[in-house]
Amino acid sequence: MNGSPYLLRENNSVTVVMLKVLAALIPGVIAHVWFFGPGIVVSLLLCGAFAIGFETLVLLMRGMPLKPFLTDGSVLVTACLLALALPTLAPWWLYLAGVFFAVVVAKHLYGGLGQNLFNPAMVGYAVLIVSFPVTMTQWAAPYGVAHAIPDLWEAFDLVFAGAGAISPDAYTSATVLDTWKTQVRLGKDAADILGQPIFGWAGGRGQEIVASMYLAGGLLLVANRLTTWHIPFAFLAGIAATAGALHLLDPSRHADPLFHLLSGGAMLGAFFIATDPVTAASTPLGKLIYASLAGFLTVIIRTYGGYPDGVAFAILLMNVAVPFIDAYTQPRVFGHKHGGKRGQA
Amino acid sequence: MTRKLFTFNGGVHPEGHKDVSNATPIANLPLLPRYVVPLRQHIGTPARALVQVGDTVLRGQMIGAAEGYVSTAVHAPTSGRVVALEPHEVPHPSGLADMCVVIESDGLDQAVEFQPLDWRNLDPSALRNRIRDLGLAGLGGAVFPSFIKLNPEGGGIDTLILNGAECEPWITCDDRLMRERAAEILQGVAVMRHMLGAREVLIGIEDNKPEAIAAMRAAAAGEAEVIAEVVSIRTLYPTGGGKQLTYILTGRETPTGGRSTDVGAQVFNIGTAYALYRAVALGEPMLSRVVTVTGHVAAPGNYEARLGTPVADLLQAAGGALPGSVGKLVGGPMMGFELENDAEDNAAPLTKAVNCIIVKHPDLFPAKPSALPCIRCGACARACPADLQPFEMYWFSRAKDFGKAQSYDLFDCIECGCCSFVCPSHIPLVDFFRFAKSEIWERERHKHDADQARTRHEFKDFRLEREKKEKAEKLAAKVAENKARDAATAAAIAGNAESADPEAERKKAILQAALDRAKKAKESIAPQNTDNLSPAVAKQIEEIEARRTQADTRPEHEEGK
Amino acid sequence: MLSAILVMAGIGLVLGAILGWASIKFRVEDDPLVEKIDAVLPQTQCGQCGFPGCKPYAEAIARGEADINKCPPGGEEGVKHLAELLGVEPKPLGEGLEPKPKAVAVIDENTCIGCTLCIQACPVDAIVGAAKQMHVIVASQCTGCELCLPPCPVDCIHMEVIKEDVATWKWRYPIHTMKQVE
Amino acid sequence: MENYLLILIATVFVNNIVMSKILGLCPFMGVSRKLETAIGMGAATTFVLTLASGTSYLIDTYLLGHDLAYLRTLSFIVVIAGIVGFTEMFIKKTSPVLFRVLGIYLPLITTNCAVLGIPLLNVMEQHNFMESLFFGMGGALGFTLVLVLFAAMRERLEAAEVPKPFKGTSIAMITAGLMSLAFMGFAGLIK
Repeated sequence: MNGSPYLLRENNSVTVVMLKVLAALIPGVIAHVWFFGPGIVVSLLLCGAFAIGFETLVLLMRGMPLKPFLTDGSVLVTACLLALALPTLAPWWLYLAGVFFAVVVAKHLYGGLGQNLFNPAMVGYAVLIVSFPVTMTQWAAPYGVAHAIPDLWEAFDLVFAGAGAISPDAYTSATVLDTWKTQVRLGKDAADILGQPIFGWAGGRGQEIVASMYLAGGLLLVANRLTTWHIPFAFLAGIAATAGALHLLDPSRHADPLFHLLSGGAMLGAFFIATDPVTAASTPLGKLIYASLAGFLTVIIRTYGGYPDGVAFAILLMNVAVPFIDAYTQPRVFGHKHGGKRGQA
Repeated sequence: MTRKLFTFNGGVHPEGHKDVSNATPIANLPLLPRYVVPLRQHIGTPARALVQVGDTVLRGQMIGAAEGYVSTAVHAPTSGRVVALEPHEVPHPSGLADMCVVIESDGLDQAVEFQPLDWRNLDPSALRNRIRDLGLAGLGGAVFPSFIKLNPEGGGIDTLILNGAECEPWITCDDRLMRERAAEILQGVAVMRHMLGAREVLIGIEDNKPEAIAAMRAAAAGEAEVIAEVVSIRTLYPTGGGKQLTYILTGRETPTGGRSTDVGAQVFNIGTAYALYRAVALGEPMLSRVVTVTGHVAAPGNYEARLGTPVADLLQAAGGALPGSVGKLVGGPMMGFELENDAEDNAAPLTKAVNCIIVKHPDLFPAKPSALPCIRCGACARACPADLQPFEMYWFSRAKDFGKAQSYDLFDCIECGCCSFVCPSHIPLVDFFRFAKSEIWERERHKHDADQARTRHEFKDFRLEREKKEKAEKLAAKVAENKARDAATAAAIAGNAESADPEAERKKAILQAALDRAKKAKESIAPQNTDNLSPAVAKQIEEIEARRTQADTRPEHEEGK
Repeated sequence: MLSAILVMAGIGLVLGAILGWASIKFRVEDDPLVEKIDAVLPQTQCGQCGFPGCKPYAEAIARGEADINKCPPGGEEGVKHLAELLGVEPKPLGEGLEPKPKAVAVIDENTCIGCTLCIQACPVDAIVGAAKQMHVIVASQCTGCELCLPPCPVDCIHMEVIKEDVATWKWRYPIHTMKQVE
Repeated sequence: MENYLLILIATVFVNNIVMSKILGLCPFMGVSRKLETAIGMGAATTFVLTLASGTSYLIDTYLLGHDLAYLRTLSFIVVIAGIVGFTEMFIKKTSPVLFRVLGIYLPLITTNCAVLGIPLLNVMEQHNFMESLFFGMGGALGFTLVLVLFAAMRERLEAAEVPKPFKGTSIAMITAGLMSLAFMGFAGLIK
């Protein structure tokens, strides 16, 4: 039996939504290639292929139809976000392990699309950084800092055959967040640290432009109503406010807010990861609480924690809190006096 | 146009398709040979049939009377003979049959005499009862008996709202009615205002119907008695929802579980006002309504048809369904339902609730793509005019966790379909909510039944206990009596020295006493009132007795085999 | 050694005193669990659970003597409710206890001999009639427990499944292309 | 004052008793089916743990000392059992509903390893009386925090289309593991 309505909005499907999200990532990817070489293309392709492979495998094992779930595009979004969050030019098994935890553990053990509680890409990332901290901190260095930038074929070679004779030092470096943290703890002066070439003008050489491109793509998403403004705004505001407060307290030990906004995964997280509707808070107030706390935690973990970037852990931590936040921030229903708590039978 | 209007959250803009059917005037249907009048055409208890098979009826004759409070009457659409009183196919999402009176027309179309009502001077309660007996029910689709809504309930209603929004796509029956019969509608409004004692009259019409707005404004200007303001409201589905329209026009939110009268407003459909005019000014019961027949038909338009007209005849009037059509919708595409029976000769009748028939075609209504899981994108929540979180309600309805679904205010859902319309996963959200609601209602019925059963069971236990006690007391009395007698017997036996076994003697005596008592009891149970019966009754009793003996003996025969 | 014993005894004494005081101060009368369980049971009084009615079954559950999956009229739904109420895992209905569609008993007027045996058997007094008068079952009060079937000497009572009509009709679980939750 | 605040932050987030020390898993898995119950359990545990931390400190310092240190575990268990018994009666009186939903887990606070673990950790880390109290309270608040968040997650999880082999406790364990992974983000925050 099929009830009303018998009309559907046109050009509206999960696939369309996911493809638009992927399209919004393109400027950032181009900037990445421009500054860091074609390594990112290799990781995107690898993650994409592994993700589709795992998705197909699990769907077959679960006896679910392949076509609707492979064409919904969600697994590609997960794969791309993971690829963009991981260092490029890392060994292939790193991507394989990351995608496995993202797609199989974080997504399909929970029942697949729409059922997961944790952001799959971030689970993949967190598992890797906890398990392979060294590999996960060797990032491709940008033009002008690196001694050599591998071209596409060299990049494939590095990923599959390993560095071999070339020392990784030739083409990798620590990220600016990592460098900043290490050197501040060594007691170096802030101005000296920021003077190094890798720091660029705000968020790290190349990184700052890539982040700006993510910002541009993200704003397009918001303009196209694929996500609401609440989460990106609150996430960035949370970062800016926390970083700003720390910077005001002690500028010699704490970088300015702009540095925090443009470095690491802040922009990618704000517009593409924290906004994953399945794992993010869903009520307007809940989104603001969820994202601003995630922004706050990002800066706290970056500043005081043991890991260089805090975006992934901050988002995972707030994923834990999402069902609770949602249950207590229900908007007022038409004709009711109060909003607030729902969901208790 | 200085009135401050309010906007509810959410809402959607489905394509209107109003121009398909709103260009031609309302047409009348010819007299048909056969009408099927369901006894349940309104919300509440179905009407009680007043006719039997074989009766002849006249047009406008009441054939079903209101039963209970929330109910209203139904009438014969033409003169003729009642040929059936049976469950018949009706327009209902279930496709189940319901009790209908089937009338075969005699072709004369003779009517009973209609008595116009002196509504200004009639006692309000008497007037309402007359309106009930004239069968008025809301024509917007909810078909709530109008006489109940016309009760001022102590005079708290200051605003009378006329719903001419007609926000559903495709439907144009109210549009045409307002264009063509604005003056009559306003006379009906005058009666409503008088009955409710409302201070203000607001007529809300969506701005995609400029002709109707103009016609109603012109009529309102000419109507000195009712100072009605015709308000043009922004086209946005579902402005025509009672709660939504009340909010748009007055800014008052109908409380959850309540009615608009709780905030001093009463909402009627334009068509109901017109029907009220017919009822009051002409004394005519609700015999017909305007219905839009549109979609994939030869001559889409609006038709004034008698209630009970089979759908097949309605389609016939509209030139018939064009080739390639698949299925028919009753009501609009957002809130209507599909007729189970897709046959060309669909005999389901037009009822007071049916405002539109849409013949579907795959080009007009593409098949729904298969659903994907919910990704919690929140599009439904942003589209919901009731500010609900449909994806949460769906999450728990799907898992049949109805308690939790209900805690997300499932029952504030008006089933407008906005959420399903915008869902990128194409989930039939409203179907899940209807499913959850009907499960919860059934559960409540079961709970009610269980509570009743518990009370009855407890009462039975109590009764048995009491009877046992009474019996015990009687027994105790008897035992005492017997003891006394035993003592006497014993004494007698003691006197008789030959008795070898006094104990056996005593038992025998007790047995004899018991037999005597049983005999006496049997006599007293025998029917006492057979003495002065009429021969007919006596014969009947004999027959029953004979039947019983037959039944009585049957199992024994069987056992004997 | 002695000090150890003294310390433990001291702790024990002090705690004992506090607990003793608390047990008087925070005394609670009997627990209302039976009522709560009884409220969940469907009250058919059919005895399929092996107890002579819903209340005795509720009492047995409350005492922990009966399992929660013995009530077919309540169905899986009822078991789930009980499990939730008692904070235990739900389980499937017991062996041979299949839920049946809801039905009411109907007496065949032609066969009934008016023996009143069914009236005595009916747990909710839903049968009216007197000795040697034809009996009638009040459908709205019948719980469908089938207890009146065995005592009838002429087998004139049968069960009729309640058909759904326009008023009691329910929307079905929507056809969903994805897998349904088990 | 700052010291106490750091203890609280450390025990609630960084060294969360469940997520980082993996203690108290029994009630964590058992009483997290419903949000309401989890909040009640959290409150009861907080009450018991704070009281137990203080009392056990006093007993350890003034009664046992060095000579009777071998009685530590034994006497702590006795004290905890006493406090739990008291709490049980208190809740039964004040909130029969909570008493019923907590069910077996209320007396089982006694065997909640977190409740014994924290007083023992107090002794090991040589906290003074106030520190012990805050350590106990922080640990309990951390327990309550993750229990409540976990319960909210499980309520949503209950209706998810989890593959059959992972339904119920298994997916709950996986979720707890992923929560623990997320809490690793706090590592190194406070030493």
